[in-house]
Amino acid sequence: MGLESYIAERKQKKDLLVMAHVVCGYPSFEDNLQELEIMAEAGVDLVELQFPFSEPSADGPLFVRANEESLKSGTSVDQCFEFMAKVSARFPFKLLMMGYYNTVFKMGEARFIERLVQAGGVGYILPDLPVEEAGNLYALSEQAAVEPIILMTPTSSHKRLAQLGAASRGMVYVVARKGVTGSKTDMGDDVVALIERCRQHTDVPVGVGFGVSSKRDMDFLRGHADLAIVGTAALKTWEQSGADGLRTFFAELLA
Amino acid sequence: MGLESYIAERKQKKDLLVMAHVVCGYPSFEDNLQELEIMAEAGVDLVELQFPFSEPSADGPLFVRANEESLKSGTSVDQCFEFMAKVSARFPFKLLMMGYYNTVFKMGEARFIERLVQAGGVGYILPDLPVEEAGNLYALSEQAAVEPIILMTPTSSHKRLAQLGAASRGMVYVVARKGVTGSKTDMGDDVVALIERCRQHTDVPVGVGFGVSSKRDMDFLRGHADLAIVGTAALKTWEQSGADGLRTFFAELLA
Amino acid sequence: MDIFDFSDGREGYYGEYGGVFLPEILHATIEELLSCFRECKSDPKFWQDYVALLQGYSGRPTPVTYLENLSRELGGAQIYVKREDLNHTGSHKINNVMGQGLLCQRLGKKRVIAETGAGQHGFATATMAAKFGFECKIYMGAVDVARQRPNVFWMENLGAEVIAVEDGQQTLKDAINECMRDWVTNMADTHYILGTACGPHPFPEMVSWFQSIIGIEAREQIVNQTGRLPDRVYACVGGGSNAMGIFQGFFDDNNVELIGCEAGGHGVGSYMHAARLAYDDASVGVAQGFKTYFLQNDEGNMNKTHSVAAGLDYIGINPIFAHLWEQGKVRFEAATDMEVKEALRLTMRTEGLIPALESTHAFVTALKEAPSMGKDEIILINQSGRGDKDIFTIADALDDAKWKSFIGGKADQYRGEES
Amino acid sequence: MDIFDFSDGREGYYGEYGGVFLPEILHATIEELLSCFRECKSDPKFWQDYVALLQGYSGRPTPVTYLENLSRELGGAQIYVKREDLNHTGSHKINNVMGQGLLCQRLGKKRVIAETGAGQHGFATATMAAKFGFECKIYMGAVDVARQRPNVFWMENLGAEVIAVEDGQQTLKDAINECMRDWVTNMADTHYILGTACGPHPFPEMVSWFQSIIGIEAREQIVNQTGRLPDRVYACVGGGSNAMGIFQGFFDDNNVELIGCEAGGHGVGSYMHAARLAYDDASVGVAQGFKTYFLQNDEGNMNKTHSVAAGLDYIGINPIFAHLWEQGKVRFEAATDMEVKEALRLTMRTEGLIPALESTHAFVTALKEAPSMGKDEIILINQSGRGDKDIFTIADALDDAKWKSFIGGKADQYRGEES
Ligand SMILES: Cc1ncc(COP(=O)(O)O)c(C=O)c1O
Ligand SMILES: Cc1ncc(COP(=O)(O)O)c(C=O)c1O
Repeated sequence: MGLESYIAERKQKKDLLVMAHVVCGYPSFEDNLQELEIMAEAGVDLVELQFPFSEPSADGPLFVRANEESLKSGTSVDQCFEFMAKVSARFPFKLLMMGYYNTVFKMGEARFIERLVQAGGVGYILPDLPVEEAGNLYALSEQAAVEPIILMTPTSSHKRLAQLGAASRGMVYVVARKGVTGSKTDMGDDVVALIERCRQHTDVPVGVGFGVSSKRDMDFLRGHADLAIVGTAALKTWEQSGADGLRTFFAELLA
Repeated sequence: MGLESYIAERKQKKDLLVMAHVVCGYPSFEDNLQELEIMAEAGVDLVELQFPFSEPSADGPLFVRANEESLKSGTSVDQCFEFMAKVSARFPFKLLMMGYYNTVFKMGEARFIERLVQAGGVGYILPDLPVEEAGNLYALSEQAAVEPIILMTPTSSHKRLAQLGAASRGMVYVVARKGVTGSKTDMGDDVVALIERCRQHTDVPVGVGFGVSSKRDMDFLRGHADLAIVGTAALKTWEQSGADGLRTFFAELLA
Repeated sequence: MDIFDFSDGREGYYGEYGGVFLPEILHATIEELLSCFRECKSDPKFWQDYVALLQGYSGRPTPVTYLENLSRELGGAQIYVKREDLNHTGSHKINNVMGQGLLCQRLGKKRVIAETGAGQHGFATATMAAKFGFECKIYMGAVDVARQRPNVFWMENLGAEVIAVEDGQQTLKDAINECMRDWVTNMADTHYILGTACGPHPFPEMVSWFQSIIGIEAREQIVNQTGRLPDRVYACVGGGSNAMGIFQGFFDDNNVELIGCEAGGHGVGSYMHAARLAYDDASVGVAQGFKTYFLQNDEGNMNKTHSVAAGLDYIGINPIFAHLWEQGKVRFEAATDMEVKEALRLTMRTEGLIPALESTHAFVTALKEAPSMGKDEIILINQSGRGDKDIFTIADALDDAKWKSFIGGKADQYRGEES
Repeated sequence: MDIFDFSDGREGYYGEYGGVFLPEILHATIEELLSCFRECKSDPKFWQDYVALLQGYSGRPTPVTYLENLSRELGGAQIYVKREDLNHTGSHKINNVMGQGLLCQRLGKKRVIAETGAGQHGFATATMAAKFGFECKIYMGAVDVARQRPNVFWMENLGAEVIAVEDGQQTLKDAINECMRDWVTNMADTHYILGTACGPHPFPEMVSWFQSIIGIEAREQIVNQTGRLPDRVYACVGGGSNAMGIFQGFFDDNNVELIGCEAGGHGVGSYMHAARLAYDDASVGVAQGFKTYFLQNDEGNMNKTHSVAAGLDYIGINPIFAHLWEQGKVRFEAATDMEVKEALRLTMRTEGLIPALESTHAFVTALKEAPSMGKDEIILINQSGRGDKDIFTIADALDDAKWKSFIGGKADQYRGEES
């Protein structure tokens, strides 16, 4: 089942899905498994598995450190795919690969798609790969029925949104504000207007991310977005208060 | 009695006179007195009393330090003149003021000559006052019957020696070698030739200085020069071996 | 040859290198920058203003100096040096920075950010910001902050805020990442003054354009002084801006050989260097906004690099050079730290010049090749900067005992003041 | 006005100041120097060679920069700066040194000696010696060696021997004495490269002549840029060489006021300064080979002087200025250490310029006077050097905590290496 229909199916049961995020190998793959367990229990719908990269220039401080630490402890791309395979076999939610384009480029785009499919991933998010550069990869993806998740942003012009919308498949990722991951976003009229603007240019489901961290944000997004994307807030919770904390965090978020 | 006739008179008894040197107030005026006592005993004929100056640029390291220390301990021009008066009253040798022109300039040339005469000095050596700049001072000196001691050097041309010779009175000071006071001079044919060259341009007695430090130097100069001028060697001896050393030094020198 | 004519190829691409690989959020900013840059580039008045600014403020044109002594001692080619070290702030970096300052004014932005490695680009940017009245933040790897403190001191005193970047290797590439993070947040009022001919399009083209003033001057000067073109032109290559600057003067002269000199660090096989093309350790990748040869592992994560010269210690080569190298238009060589120390010593004593450690890499290669060239052949070296800024590094490198005891004394004095 | 026309007066005298007061042994050397200098001065080819050398090696002409921001902020006169800081080695000192290098070649001498205070003159001399292939010894007061270590480091690395002079106040004047002592010994093969327009004739004239290139350029530049002559020209005055250099461009322009800026140190009445003419503490004397105003006591011994700028910390004023001041042709003002720190901070932040502490004295006075002048009036400041060399002094003066902890860390590193 493709991503779009998966989302449609899940949305029949609840009005706002949740996509969560894990940096592979940080603090360790065992920790990752625990986190994912909690997410699954809480009913998370989608998870991005971030493949660590040495130059995570679109990430905020917490993820930067997570990327760095993970690489330092020896995390390899092989391990990430293995982990993805294991996770997709074990949990109900769907998986996206998240990372930087160099990881894909170095292994070769065709091989990447092949391995992604083998590991059970349904798509990928590559924040530093603009649509102009993605022609070949998108073509390969289409053949393999995995989805490239396109990002739409507050600075995108109508013209640009049209272009992005035309290429979008599976879902789009609406970046709620300028900046990198990790700081709080003031959810307000701006965000609603942005989502509306994006919807004018695409028919696929809309996820909203960057700074989503509380039940309040969820309530705010409900009715506007199809998915809420939760990244840093979960990792921060895990670091500060471990498994129990994370359990509470998702329980409250999804309450 | 003027300097020239004094030298002539002394030369009747010995063929090479000795001029010694003391830096006023270094190490102290008491030490100076002791040194002079020893010089007098040994039969020194002339003494330069150096008035300390803050910029003794024609002096070597030992005298530089002596100038500096003397000033540091508060030596004033008044004290130097007082000391000169006391010394000239007490000892048989004649006295020359030695120093830098600024000392003279600041008190006024006329006043300087007046005070020099009052203190019993018979002349002065101002190494940084060239003859071109000395017209007025020389005129005043002539009126007061004190002698400006002119320096002749190995680098002086014939023309220059003629000019210096024409201005010379009392005695000339032949600088045996290039450099500042304080290092050894190789007494040899060069020095003899220099003295000869100088004598062609003046009739006044010839003293030879810069590096004269031993009986050997004295023996070498005998027959060529009228005076041997001993500076640094004596001060060095005083510093290293005190009164006894100095007594031996002069005894050997004048033996 | 116009490498910046993209009408046949893809905009911003040099062969298969270059491009724009940035977060979508910067798309509009880059478009705005590109169109403003296109406007400037096609406006002769802009270039005139730019040249006038550099003449009045930075002392351009910088001269070409004949190294009579070294030429004689080596007994081969006649050696000439383009003196970018005489620029205000001490290197060629000021050219690019002043140009981008003018452009930033046109963009109507009031704040600038910049990464810096050796600190020269940060120093130049802080200076430009003071002159133009921009707010200024400089990102610098913590390791570089430590080894280039004098430049940090001046940046701060010029009114810039200097941020020591503690991520990654804490050097230039990490400072660039940090700049990107600032930029994706503040692009509305902020222009990113990239310091070298790297990064996403249009930076390689734009920085090269501003730096082309070096080559325009140098070609005319060397022809005036010697009556002919040089046989070889040498420049050090960090990101490649000073080299692009001087090489552009000679791209259409087929008999002029162009040699880029990279940081050989501890040498071939040491993996402690920053030689992307001269050695065999780099491969093509995409990072920091563009595609080129990077020193990276098989999975695309960047390797640790090293050079005695902080300004050459960069993981990627500029995309234009990646292309020109493959085309055989530019030769690449590397100079090791050891060779750099020797050449610096020689140049100081023989000619009274103190090239920056970066620039000394070009001297190494030139001095190595000069002896086997003919006496009627001509070499031109780009002295991209002066070595004053490197006093701590050079004193360390030359193991200067008096310097060390001076520093010890100073430290004691400061500690005394505290207590 | 030709102040160097001695046909009416005495050779080497400016009013009652100047002359030659040296040991007889140097008479021939000075004669030889004088006649060689007269030859050079009357040989148009010599001047051409000199200018060409400075253009090729030192980047002359240096520009005149308009300080738009400061002019606007102060709201008075329009402020322009002559940029001697852009010279090779970072100050105007290189002009004189290169000229004397050419002259030394003509004299056929193979060894040079020089005194230095701030170290700029020593740095320039060591550089020139490297370029000309002369043996080189630099005398520097021990106190100055301590406070200007970076310059000492470069001098040594350029191949010069640096002697720390431990006599007297261990500053500039003592270094001059020590040079004299060397010179009276080694004059046969040695030329003394005096660093400023002081000392015995022909040094004041000779150094002024070489430095006149500043004023020749500046006059033409300011007229080109503004269409008229400046109303006031400011220069700092240590020995007076940079000031003589720029002022000579305007001696014949009666409406241009010339202002010499001395080191006010701790201020009037502090006796911790080096203001010979601006304050009332100096009197006429004869020392260091010439007659002028010195800071001395009643008996003619020199007083202790002080300035935050080592290069201004000199006991005597050049004899030409002593005369021109009495004639009312040059006005003298002093800037205190405190004022210098403030003006430096302001100039860095507002214009991106880092004047040497010496040069900043001229900025102080100019910035003080500019606000009360008309917007249509023009000020020209001579920026004699750049402040890079002063990093230790400036960091101390500004009490920079990060700098101090950096130095502490460096010291620990060095101590660690030893053990
Ligand atoms: C003096 C100098 N030269 C060269 C470089 C290297 O940069 P690029 O290759 O862009 O000229 C730097 C970088 O900081 C530098 O400071
Ligand atoms: C930068 C600078 N300016 C000025 C001076 C003062 O010298 P002068 O008065 O001869 O120009 C010095 C002396 O070292 C200096 O280094």
